[in-house]
Amino acid sequence: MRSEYLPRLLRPLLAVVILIALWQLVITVTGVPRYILPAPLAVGRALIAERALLAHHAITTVIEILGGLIGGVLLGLVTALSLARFRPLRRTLLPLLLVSQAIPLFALAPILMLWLGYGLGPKILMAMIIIYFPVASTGYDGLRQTPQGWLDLARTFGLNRRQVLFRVQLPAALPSLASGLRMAASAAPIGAVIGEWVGASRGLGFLMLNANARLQIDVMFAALVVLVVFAILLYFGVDALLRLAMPWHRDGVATEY
Amino acid sequence: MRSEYLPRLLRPLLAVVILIALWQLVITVTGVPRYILPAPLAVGRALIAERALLAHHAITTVIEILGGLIGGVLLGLVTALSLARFRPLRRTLLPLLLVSQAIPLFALAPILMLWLGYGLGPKILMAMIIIYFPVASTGYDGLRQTPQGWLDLARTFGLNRRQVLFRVQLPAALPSLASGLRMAASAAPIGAVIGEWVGASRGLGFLMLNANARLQIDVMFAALVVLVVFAILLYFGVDALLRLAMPWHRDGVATEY
Amino acid sequence: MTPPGLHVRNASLTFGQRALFSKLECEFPASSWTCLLGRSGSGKSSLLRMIAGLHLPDNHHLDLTTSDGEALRGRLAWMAQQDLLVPWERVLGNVMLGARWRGERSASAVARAREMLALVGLAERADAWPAALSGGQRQRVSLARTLFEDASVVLMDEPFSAVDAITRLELHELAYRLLAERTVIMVTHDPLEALRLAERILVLKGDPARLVPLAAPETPRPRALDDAEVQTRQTALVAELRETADAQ
Amino acid sequence: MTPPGLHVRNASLTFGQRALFSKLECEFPASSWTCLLGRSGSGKSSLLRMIAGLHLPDNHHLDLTTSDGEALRGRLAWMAQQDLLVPWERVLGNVMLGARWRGERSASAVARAREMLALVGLAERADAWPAALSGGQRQRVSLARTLFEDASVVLMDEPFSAVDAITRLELHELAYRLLAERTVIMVTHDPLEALRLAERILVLKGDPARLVPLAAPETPRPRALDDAEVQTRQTALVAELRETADAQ
Amino acid sequence: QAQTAQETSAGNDDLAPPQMIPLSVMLDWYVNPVHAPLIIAKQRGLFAKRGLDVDIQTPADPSVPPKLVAAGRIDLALSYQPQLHLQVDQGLPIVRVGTLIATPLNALMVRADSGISNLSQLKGKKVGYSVGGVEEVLLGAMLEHSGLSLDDVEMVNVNFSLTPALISEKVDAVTGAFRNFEPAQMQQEGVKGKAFYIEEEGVPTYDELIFVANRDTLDQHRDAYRRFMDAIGEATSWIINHPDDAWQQFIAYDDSLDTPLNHAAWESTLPRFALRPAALDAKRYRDFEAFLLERGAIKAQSPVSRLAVDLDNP
Ligand SMILES: Nc1ncnc2c1ncn2[C@@H]1O[C@H](COP(=O)(O)OP(=O)(O)OP(=O)(O)O)[C@@H](O)[C@H]1O
Ligand SMILES: Nc1ncnc2c1ncn2[C@@H]1O[C@H](COP(=O)(O)OP(=O)(O)OP(=O)(O)O)[C@@H](O)[C@H]1O
Ligand SMILES: [Mg+2]
Ligand SMILES: [Mg+2]
Repeated sequence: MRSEYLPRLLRPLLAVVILIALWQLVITVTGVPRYILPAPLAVGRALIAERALLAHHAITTVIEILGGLIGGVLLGLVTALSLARFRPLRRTLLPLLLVSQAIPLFALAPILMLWLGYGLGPKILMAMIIIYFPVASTGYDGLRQTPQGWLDLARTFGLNRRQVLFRVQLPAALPSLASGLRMAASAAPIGAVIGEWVGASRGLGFLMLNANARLQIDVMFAALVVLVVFAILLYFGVDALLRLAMPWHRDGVATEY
Repeated sequence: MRSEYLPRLLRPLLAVVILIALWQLVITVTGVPRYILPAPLAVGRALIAERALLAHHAITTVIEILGGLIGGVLLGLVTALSLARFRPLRRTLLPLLLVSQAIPLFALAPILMLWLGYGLGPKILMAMIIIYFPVASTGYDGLRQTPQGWLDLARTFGLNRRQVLFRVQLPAALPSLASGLRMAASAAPIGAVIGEWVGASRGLGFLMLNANARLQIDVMFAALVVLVVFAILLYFGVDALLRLAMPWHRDGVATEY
Repeated sequence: MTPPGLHVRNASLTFGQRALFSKLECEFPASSWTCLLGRSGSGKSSLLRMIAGLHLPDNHHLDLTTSDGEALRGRLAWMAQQDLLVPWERVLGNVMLGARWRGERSASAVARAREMLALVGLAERADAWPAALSGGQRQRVSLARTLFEDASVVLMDEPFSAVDAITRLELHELAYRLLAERTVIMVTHDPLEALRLAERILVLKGDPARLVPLAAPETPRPRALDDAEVQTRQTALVAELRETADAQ
Repeated sequence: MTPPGLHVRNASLTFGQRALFSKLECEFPASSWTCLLGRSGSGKSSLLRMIAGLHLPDNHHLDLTTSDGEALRGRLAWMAQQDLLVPWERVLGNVMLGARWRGERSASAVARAREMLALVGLAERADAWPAALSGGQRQRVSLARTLFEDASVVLMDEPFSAVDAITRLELHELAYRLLAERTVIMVTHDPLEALRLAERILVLKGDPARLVPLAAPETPRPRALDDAEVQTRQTALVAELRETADAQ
Repeated sequence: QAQTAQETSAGNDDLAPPQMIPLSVMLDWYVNPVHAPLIIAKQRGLFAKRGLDVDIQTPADPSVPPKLVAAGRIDLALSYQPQLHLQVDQGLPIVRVGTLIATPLNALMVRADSGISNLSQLKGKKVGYSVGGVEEVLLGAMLEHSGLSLDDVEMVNVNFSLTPALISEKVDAVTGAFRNFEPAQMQQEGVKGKAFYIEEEGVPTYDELIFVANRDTLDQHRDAYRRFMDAIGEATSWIINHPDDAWQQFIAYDDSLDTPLNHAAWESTLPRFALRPAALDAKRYRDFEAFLLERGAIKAQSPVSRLAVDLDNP
């Protein structure tokens, strides 16, 4: 905290600089041609030149990401809570969830598109499916590891199962759930983009496919940069929110050793 | 445990039955044409008729999955340990990791192919990239939440940072890491398949795309079924291994309430 | 709301091959204060958990009847051997945790929680996180939480083990005052503590263990430490405990 | 390996606005047994942590010199107020945790650990998981672990608080025997315990706190509970502690 | 195969085993009937006979093979003429060295029961396509030919699901359908389709499938490529002469090719193969380049010599 404030912001900047340097290095060393991996400068130019285009498509993608994130997190939470609440459900429902994860989206995509059309719906659904599992999985893992003492206490307090679930197990599962939420946040943009590949007329994923087909690789990478920035912002945004939601939670303690 | 043994195996079977019934129901109700979603029976027939073909391609995929799983888990662990060990690294490295997650693999595909060619390499790499993040992320989250008391104890025992990391923080992070490993296991098959989409001449992903391109949707779904079975087996296999690795860890406690 | 008496029958507990106790029977009269003593590991905490209706990992059985025939659930407060503070509530929230968790929201609850906190001497720490408390402070918050419940049957497992001698004496007075007329069962390791507070003393001893009743002083409670009767009985009690030790 | 004496200077601890103590100074002679008493929350555990060189979440400072000028690291054992058993090692593994974690693998270590476990009366539980122990048993494992370290400076934070009166007396003898000639600092809440074991008694009192030395009996240790000197000094010690209470 | 190897060595004077030249060729997409000449040439040992060791690879994304050629990773790739113009315009050092299919296969499909008999009826409709880079340009030209503009329709990327999207009526038309394949596919699903051939709707005609090679290393490989095209030519003739035998040899390459749909597509693909794969129709390239430039799809006009070469007339 204290006067570290500047370095805190500087480090991610440093990361960006390192990344760009690495990128340039790869190009210089391997001589990979620019239609496969454009130079950072070319991408920078495309970012500026095509900012209107990028913004136009980015708006769609942002809506899809946020929709998918909210939907996926809610659905994941509901699943985790149901699994924790209804024990007999577990062995039946869990394999079904795994199936939902193990099916490559591209196989589902045409089906979803045909049912839901080519609007925002299926893309949000795709993002949801991707986000859903880390949330459900870590949430469930967190919920079933509540220390027995608190459950005992809850019992003597006369709580019913529902109250135990929401007031005891859920807060106790927060640190574990947070892990899943952070992961979900960084996966959300990819979910939306995959949705767009399968059928869309707008969005960064669409733009990338299009630019790729037209060999405007600089534009494609510019879209990629925007996407990556979203993912990073989302990750740190969710991280910050989680810190707010868990003010008691000291972390990074281990590194104080 | 005890005499529940049978129901334990019956429940997942029930899940399969439910799944197939659901599948047939969807077809009957929505009348979705068979070139989009074939009937379970047709897929069953394809599974039997094409068993040699499926087995042929499945072997490749299994190798990719296992390679990706081992590589991804190792790399993820190394990342988590490095992040936990070298605090200043965190703000610099973490965004880089996120970048690795946020880049849609298809954008990287030509680059990888250019460097690694068409062999098993790039597919294993793809599976690794997919598996890597849940392991690194939950591992790191687990490592940085080691209860302070144990760290203090370790300090008075005269341990060095390395010993603390491996003997204290790592076992303490196991429950959290387990969460990530389970997730990684269920994602591994998808990783391999995505790798195969990037360019392959063997493997279930190749078979699926190929069958899809030829509208042999029943074969595609047969391959999908094989893939899903892998994912489920892998998940429960990893789960069983984790239980063995954490004999002290009572779980499902919450449900005893 | 007169507190019920409890009648425990057929209390049995087995871990693996080892029977800790079997077919214990005992009576806890309404509005009485019983102290339960015994060697470490003799099964005191387990017995308390069983009376509270809590789960144990292995074979256990207990028949409980209340003197008024009503169920115990909802009239019981249990203070565990560990403090069981939840890290996501501040100290005040932890004191009124029962009310919070049950979803009872009222200004009077907050006031009551503050009052309890003041009684255990932690009024100023109301807004601290539990992680910022010392061991004895945590135990006092846990005590405040148990008193806050205002239950008619109170089970306490070594409630004063982590506080200093003086605070302990003060808390004795406090507990006596607030729990007068309740049916109290308290596990303790300190014979003097038992002799200060108990109307009835039970010692869990033997293998498998039996409950041996011991005479408590008849003088009004809380008894002074230099109460003559306390002093004399102490020797008897220690002897009784020691005898267990030798038997084991 | 003669144990070093410790000299603490400029010990200061502040949490937020509140100075718990500042510029404390005190001496712990080589091979002496010092008991540290004080009200709950007065900072005993924190002072012990600081001497052990452990991190505290807020502003703190302490200058420590050893009588032999060598660093303390590697010659110190610390027993925390919580038992700090790790759930992934069985009881035996927890006793020899220091050796395990440092990677010292030897048959003699196992034998030693079993011996320590037997000394605290838990030989049969060697293969149990810590989760299957009672509170007092956990504390005894923690004590066994501390004794196993065989360190020349031993810091113990309420090491006997969770065990019954008889076991406590036995453990006093044990600790006295195994820690003879070591430099021991022990936090305790029990004035009698301090009077049984201490060569020097320090009371942490006041706000901000000072360390008040108190005369310990001169008789050989461990002193009997009915030792006349113990009895007389107890009154003085309790009075001293109580005085702090009123000041607070 | 052993026999052909013997033939080659017999033609050589010295007794050393023949120097086989390795050649890697990447298809545009998974193996299907349009690739018949390649497959048959391989099956019948026509490459080996000419001292070529051809390795056939398949990508999952048609935009990748030309890039790999440009990067020198593979020797030859199958691509499409319209894409070639864009790629050269973007500076990829690739050039057309042969033709596999010498007419457009691209068609705009509607359902026969949609009542659309004229492209002007597409006004306000949804048109599905699979991103390839030039769909908008081609569709724009076709629409303007019928008095509409791109703004009159809604274009939706349906990514390789052209037939399902059309059959299920999620879109009213699809462009980028292959006339030898999609109609058969629709037929198989019991839906009759109607195709509009794009060269009849205002788009200059072009070569659908072409072989591209790296321009910078062309001279080193010219001889091998020439032999390669020779083999393709021989295979094509043989296929046309013996369509049924050819089908048998084709499905023998990979069991999974033996499907009714492929068989139907096989029939309609036969007439489309270029009989003289190496021959270059320079006008097509000049005209299409001009067309793309006029429609703003490329930045500058490249001379035909940069786009395509006739291996036999350097
Ligand atoms: N992180 C923290 N932030 C603020 N105050 C703290 C923090 N940690 C400890 N304290 C306060 O510091 C004081 C000293 O704590 P410490 O644990 O040293 O007490 P103690 O003397 O060991 O008490 P006890 O006998 O109850 O164990 C307590 O009043 C406690 O509330
Ligand atoms: N899960 C378990 N498996 C096996 N044995 C157990 C388990 N839990 C507790 N025990 C044993 O049961 C006995 C009783 O435990 P309990 O906690 O009731 O003792 P206690 O009388 O409260 O002891 P203390 O005074 O030390 O708190 C102990 O010997 C303990 O080792
Ligand atoms: Mg107990
Ligand atoms: Mg303390």
